[in-house]
Amino acid sequence: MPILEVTNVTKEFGGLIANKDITLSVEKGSITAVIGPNGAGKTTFFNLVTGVYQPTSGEILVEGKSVVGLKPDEVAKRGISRTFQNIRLFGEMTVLENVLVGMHKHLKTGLLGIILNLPSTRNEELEAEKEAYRLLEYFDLAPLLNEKAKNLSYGAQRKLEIARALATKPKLILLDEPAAGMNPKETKELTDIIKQMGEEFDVSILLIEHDMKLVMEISEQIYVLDHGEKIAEGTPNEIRTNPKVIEAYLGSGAVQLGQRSEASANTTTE
Amino acid sequence: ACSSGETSNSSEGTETSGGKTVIKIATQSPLSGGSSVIGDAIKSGAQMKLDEEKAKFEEMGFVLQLEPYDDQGDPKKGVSNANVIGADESIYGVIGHYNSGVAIPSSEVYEKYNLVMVSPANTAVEVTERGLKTVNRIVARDDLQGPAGAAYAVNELGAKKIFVITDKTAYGVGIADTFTKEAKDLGAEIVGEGSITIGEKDFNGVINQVLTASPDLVYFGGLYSEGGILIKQARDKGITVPFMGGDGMDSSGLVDIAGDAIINTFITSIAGDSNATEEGKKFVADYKAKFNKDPESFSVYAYDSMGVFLKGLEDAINSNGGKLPSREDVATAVRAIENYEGALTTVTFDDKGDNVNSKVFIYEFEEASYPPVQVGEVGQ
Amino acid sequence: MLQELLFSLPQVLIDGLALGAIYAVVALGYTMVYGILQLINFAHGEIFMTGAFIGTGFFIMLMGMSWTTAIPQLLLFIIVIVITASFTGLIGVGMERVAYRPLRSAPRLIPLITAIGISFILQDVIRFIAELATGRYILTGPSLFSNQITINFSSISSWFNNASFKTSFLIVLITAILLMVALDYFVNRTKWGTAIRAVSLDRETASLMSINVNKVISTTFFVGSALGGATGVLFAMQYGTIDPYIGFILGLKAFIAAVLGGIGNIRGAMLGGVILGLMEMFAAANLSILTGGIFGAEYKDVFAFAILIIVLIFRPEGLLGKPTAEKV
Amino acid sequence: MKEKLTSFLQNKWSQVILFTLFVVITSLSLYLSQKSVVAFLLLLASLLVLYYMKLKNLTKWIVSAGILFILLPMASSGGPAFQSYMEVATMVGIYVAMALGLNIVVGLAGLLDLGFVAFFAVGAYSYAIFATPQASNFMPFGQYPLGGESFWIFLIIGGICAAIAGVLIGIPVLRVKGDYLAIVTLGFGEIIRIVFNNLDRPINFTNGAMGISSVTPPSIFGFNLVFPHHFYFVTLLILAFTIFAVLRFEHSKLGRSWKAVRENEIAAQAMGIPLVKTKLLAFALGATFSGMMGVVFAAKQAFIDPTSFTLLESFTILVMVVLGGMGSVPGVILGAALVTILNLQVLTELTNWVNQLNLSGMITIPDALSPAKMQKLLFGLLLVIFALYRPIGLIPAKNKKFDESKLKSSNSLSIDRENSVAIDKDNV
Amino acid sequence: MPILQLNNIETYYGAIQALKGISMDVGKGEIVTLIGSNGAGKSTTLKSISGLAKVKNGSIIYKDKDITNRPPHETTLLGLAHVPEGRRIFAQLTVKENLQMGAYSVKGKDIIQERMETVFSYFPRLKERLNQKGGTMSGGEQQMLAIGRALMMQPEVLMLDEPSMGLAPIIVEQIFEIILQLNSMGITILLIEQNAYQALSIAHRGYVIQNGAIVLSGTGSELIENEQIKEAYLA
Ligand SMILES: Nc1ncnc2c1ncn2[C@@H]1O[C@H](COP(=O)(O)OP(=O)(O)OP(=O)(O)O)[C@@H](O)[C@H]1O
Ligand SMILES: Nc1ncnc2c1ncn2[C@@H]1O[C@H](COP(=O)(O)OP(=O)(O)OP(=O)(O)O)[C@@H](O)[C@H]1O
Ligand SMILES: CC(C)C[C@H](N)C(=O)O
Ligand SMILES: [Mg+2]
Ligand SMILES: [Mg+2]
Repeated sequence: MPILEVTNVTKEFGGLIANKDITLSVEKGSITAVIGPNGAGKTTFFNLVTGVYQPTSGEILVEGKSVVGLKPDEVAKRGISRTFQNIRLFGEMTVLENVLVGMHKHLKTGLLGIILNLPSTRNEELEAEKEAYRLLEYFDLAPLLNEKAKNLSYGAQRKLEIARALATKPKLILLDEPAAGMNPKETKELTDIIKQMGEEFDVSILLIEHDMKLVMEISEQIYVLDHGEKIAEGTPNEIRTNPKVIEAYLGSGAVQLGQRSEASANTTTE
Repeated sequence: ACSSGETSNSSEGTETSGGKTVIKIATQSPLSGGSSVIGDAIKSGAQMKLDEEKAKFEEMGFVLQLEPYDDQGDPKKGVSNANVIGADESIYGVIGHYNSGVAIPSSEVYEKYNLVMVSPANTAVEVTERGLKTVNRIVARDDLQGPAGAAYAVNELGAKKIFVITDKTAYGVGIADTFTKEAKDLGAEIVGEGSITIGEKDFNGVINQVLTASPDLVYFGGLYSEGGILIKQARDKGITVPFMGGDGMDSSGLVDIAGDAIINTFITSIAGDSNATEEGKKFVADYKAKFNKDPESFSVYAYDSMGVFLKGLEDAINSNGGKLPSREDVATAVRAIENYEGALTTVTFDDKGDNVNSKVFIYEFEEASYPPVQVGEVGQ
Repeated sequence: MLQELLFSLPQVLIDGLALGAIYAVVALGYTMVYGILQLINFAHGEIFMTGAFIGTGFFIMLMGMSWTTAIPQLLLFIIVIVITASFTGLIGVGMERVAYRPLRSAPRLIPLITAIGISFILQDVIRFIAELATGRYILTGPSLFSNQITINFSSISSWFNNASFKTSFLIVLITAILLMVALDYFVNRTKWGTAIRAVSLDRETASLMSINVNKVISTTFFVGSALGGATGVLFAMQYGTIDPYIGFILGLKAFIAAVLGGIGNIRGAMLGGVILGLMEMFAAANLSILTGGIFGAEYKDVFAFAILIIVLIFRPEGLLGKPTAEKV
Repeated sequence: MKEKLTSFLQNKWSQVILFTLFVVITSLSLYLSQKSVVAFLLLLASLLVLYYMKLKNLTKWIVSAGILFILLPMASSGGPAFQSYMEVATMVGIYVAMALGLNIVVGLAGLLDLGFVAFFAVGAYSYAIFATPQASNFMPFGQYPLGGESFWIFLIIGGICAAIAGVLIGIPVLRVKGDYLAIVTLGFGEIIRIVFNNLDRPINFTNGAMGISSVTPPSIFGFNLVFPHHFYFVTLLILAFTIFAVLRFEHSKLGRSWKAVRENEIAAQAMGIPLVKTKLLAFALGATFSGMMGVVFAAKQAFIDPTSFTLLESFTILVMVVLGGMGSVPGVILGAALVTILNLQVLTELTNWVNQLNLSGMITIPDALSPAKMQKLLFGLLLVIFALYRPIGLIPAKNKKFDESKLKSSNSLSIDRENSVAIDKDNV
Repeated sequence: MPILQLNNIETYYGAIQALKGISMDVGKGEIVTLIGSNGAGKSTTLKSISGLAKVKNGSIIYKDKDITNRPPHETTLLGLAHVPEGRRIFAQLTVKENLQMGAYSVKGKDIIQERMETVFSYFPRLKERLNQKGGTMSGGEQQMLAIGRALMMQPEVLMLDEPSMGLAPIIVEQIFEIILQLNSMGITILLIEQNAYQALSIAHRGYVIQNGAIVLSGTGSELIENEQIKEAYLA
């Protein structure tokens, strides 16, 4: 059974149809990518899956159970976690605390335990801290554990968001443009981390990314959206050569000057 | 730091000055905020009496000192001050407060410290009704004042339909209740009850209620600052029937605010006309000379309250063989006072601490000037 | 019951409108400052109060001079309101300079503290001045425009009672409307208005668009405070008596009006002010009739707050406010 | 020379010696010169000094407990000003606890609450109504007033009532955000006050504007607590509990979820934190401390009426929190103590002193400028100066520092990757 | 004769020194690119020029005028447009209003309309979404809007901070073409890019920043061939 199964999902904003009749699924343990031009509806799709928006119509199943109508925190409890295109860290909190927040739903302590500072609470807390630290080590962020998140460099912030999302121990993690703002070298490092992460944490990965090098290298399955609609799906090799995708999204790759007007005319019709 | 300059002798808990024992008397009244004019007047009246008696006590070996406190018209502040006052063992009495709402909780504290209080202005029934042995007042109570107003309104002014407005404060509600009760007993109908909010300036809402009810007298339980505006706005709306209020309206400010609209307004007050007696006239002249301003109606009551207290203190000292008495003794001596002749009042306390000779005066504003004309007087 | 309600309705509407107009213009000042700095300028009520005192002071002064008797009252009024507005406008600018600008990058609530501090200072300073000058601080100005006008509603239908008002009511209403229309034009139709909105959204980027951020903020404070001061004059004229503490409650009500309409929204502030004034007046006059005497006029603020809360629960961004769309 | 001095001051033992000296001198001078407010304030200030010293936290706690429970009452007990010191200290305690409660709501959860005093009122009324004959107006069974022993139960009941009020007020939180929330809470605060002011009709619950007087004093083992120093100890105990609890919250799962909601609601939700529940909990817990102190307040005053619960009061508590440093427990304690002492003692003493000078004719001040009337002005000025001088708060909030060495564990997920870029799967 | 010249700029954020003496120059009509890893100080350099960050030491000369520490609203009037990192769209303003803000200092409705049409010719998507709130646009759309907004000023020097971030490959191509086109119309370009390869391939010259200091400079093709750069940035 796929971890995520989306059937005929549509989302309208006023008159604008941001997602139209989208059907896709993510297999357990896979790395799947969603690509498409800017404004195609990729982030909107993530928002629908995570409960930030409710679909106008359609069904979203996580491990066979519907998550439509659930609030974001309830969706998170079903084992879905995400990062944000425009980074949303808890800026005033430290790096380690950010990860600890991710563990929130796994901490059992109640109010009384906290007030009385019961040994079980203290233990749980220490264990959580250790685990959070291990996550930071994994992302090379350990030395920064006591820094305020907002003081981190861009790349570090992106990694911290992933670490925080992993801290919720998700079954499926959604990454929205994890490599944006990174230089090619940093992107390469990240590519490796993501690739390895799936097995390490036993998590399926669904990602949005414009860096084709990264996408093509790690995805097993790719879905392409354009104008809210799914225009293609397949393996990297299938997508790379799909003329529809080339026209709408990839471009010729090695376009020379002078072809600009033609290319833009192609992509912006309709 | 502020008082550390004073010589102190902590082992006996009393302060001395030039070999003589210092006796302090506190005043508590609103020195800031909305009623600070009267609060000041209370302080000044008390101060004047104290200064006059200083020499006498000096001979007896005691130095009198005034400690004015600002209760801000706020119960919390009053209680907090009261604790400070109570704890200062060189303080032997309190003159105050202005607002019953402050006097009631503060006096609970004085009682703990056996510290006697003489009130120059508090009219709420509850002030002396709680059986506290340290609480006394020289003015009349609302259950005299309210009914006196009601009797005048119904009998003299012929009011059959009365509209009652309160400012929803302890004082305003208290006096309006006693008025209402008596007015009903006398056969008048209460055609409406309304309220206003302190600090606001637009009372048209309640005035519209009055318009609808078309009474033949409007009673307001509250203070002059709201009362003045209320009357003015009501007159603007064409309400010409008489207005009536209590001692809270007894202030020159009422006329300043209402202007000509004040005509045909009646107030009951527990404060008499200071100029009515020879002593009173002298008081007014002295007060003017000393403070360079006219006394308010309550100045003389503060003056007399201080007088009553000092009389009690003197009695207590005498019966203690010229030595410093205890606070309990002073409280007992004050309560025991009979027929003290002040500048305006004659004071004899009953067992609750109420002055059996207290009176309520009824005034009418026939023109836009203060003081109004006295049209009646009611004793117990 | 309905009969009584209708009977007083014309008068209630007129009184509510007068109060509402005042709330509305004060609310505008709140909304403008909030709109640009996201700052609840609690001192705005005190600016209003200062305006009332300056205006009354001028009236008293001018009325005392013999030559002014020759000038029509309306002209006098215009002179006073313009002078007062410029004064309070400058006070507003100074306030921003001293107490808010240094705190632009401070945590959001810190300016709230200086605002409260400034309120206290203004209250006491005005009280000093008034008390030193006149011996008391409850001031009653000369009565202007106090001709009574009665509208014969009862001739329309015997359901209604006649309603009356003073000429000053008309002046308040007309001035308020003029101020609101002018401001609405200023904010919605001029480039300044868009600049104000741009500055409020992102100061840094606005400055990259050649917008002089400090100037825009100062201007906003000037206009907002001038409006507040002008309303103070209107208030003093309409209600006659003022004291240094009128700003607090009225300012608060105006703030509530601004929120009701959708804070940061100019038209919302106007609408909120008028609605609040009408609601309050209606509640004060009719609550006890409606509830058979159980709840009296003393619950008018409860009524107003309850309506506000209900509105906010169903329209969290206020009546005219637009939901802030946040892209996730 | 200067360096030596600094290093001397940095040294732990020299700090301890200086501190002890300081405490001894101030206590002695307080004991000997009973009316010296300065000594009293300095002794209190020693707690602040203690906070900055290089000592173990536990040591600090024990020392400050010693100063507050033993030294301060002892040193001030010798003379006539004893009760007034205790009164001020009690009020400080009450406000500190309230400010700490509000700090949960505003500082940690980031919800601007302008009607916080309502919870204080709820606590105060819950005790006052039942500790006077007032309750017999509507309670068909039971005998009122309840005895002073009931006070202890009411500490809990008052807290619970306030918490319930907190939840009720918090429900609109579900919908309203930011400054809209501020106005909604302000509205609720005013509604509660107005209702208390008018609930003498149709059934007399609260005695309306007249207030409730002669509240039964608390008693313990038959001993009545009436004087400020009795309440001082009661307050101190509750305060100790409050501080303890608040500190626990701050660095627990709960505190983190509040902060996360404050920082970014959407991300917090994505981490599985339910917004509504988290916010309501902040309201309820914050209210609880306030409600408990309300009970103490009602008992201490022996009288309450709605004028003690005005909007201005809510503002004052907010000022304490913001001035002290939002989200910072030591900051809020300092802020609350400072504002309370300023209002109740320093400004009052200053006024009294100038008054005395005025009375004795040493100086003459025109009536309009009389010092009593200057209090608000001074307070306002101080607020502005403080805010401009320390916009981050007196003691700004600090994040918990984690000790890296304690967190490092042997079975680390990854190898030391300091120099290598790619992750080597085999090593994991 | 450079149009823009930086002499030993030092810039601090509080106590942190972000720039440790940056010297560089941009010739009129050039495309100059700044490359460097995260946190190197690229954005700070642009901020120092436009006046968003306060320069502590050093001077900035623009067209023979010393513009060091001039406030941004003045530098932009002089013809320096800065498209900040992370787009910084006015979220609550519509696309149209955003563009109008770009032409804030421009008088005349016609001129504004004319420039807007020019912008639309580069980014037709903006025309389609004229009345949509800037904040609800997709990331790429916002980037277009940010560049369009700066073009409304018709600047002499256009400073772009990571314009390709978050854009679809095809749009990235377009953006680079637009940059070239703008340049060919005489606009001087100062460009920050993570995608060093692409940036260097269109740039006349480039500077490499590391830890707040310039460590390398040269023509675009020189730098592309440089081994160090290949290793550090081109992966
Ligand atoms: N809350 C909203 N209200 C109105 N329109 C919206 C909203 N959110 C998104 N849109 C619109 O929906 C479309 C899809 O946006 P979305 O953010 O999903 O694009 P995207 O595929 O993530 O693009 P990018 O790669 O640029 O991030 C866009 O045209 C956008 O303007
Ligand atoms: N507002 C700020 N406050 C404090 N430090 C800052 C601030 N902005 C930037 N810094 C610091 O200054 C240094 C330079 O930052 P800058 O933003 O210029 O880097 P950059 O080269 O643009 O990096 P990136 O590629 O991530 O955009 C970094 O160490 C950063 O942490
Ligand atoms: C407030 C004043 C009018 C005093 C009033 N007699 C009282 O006892 O409260
Ligand atoms: Mg997106
Ligand atoms: Mg940058």
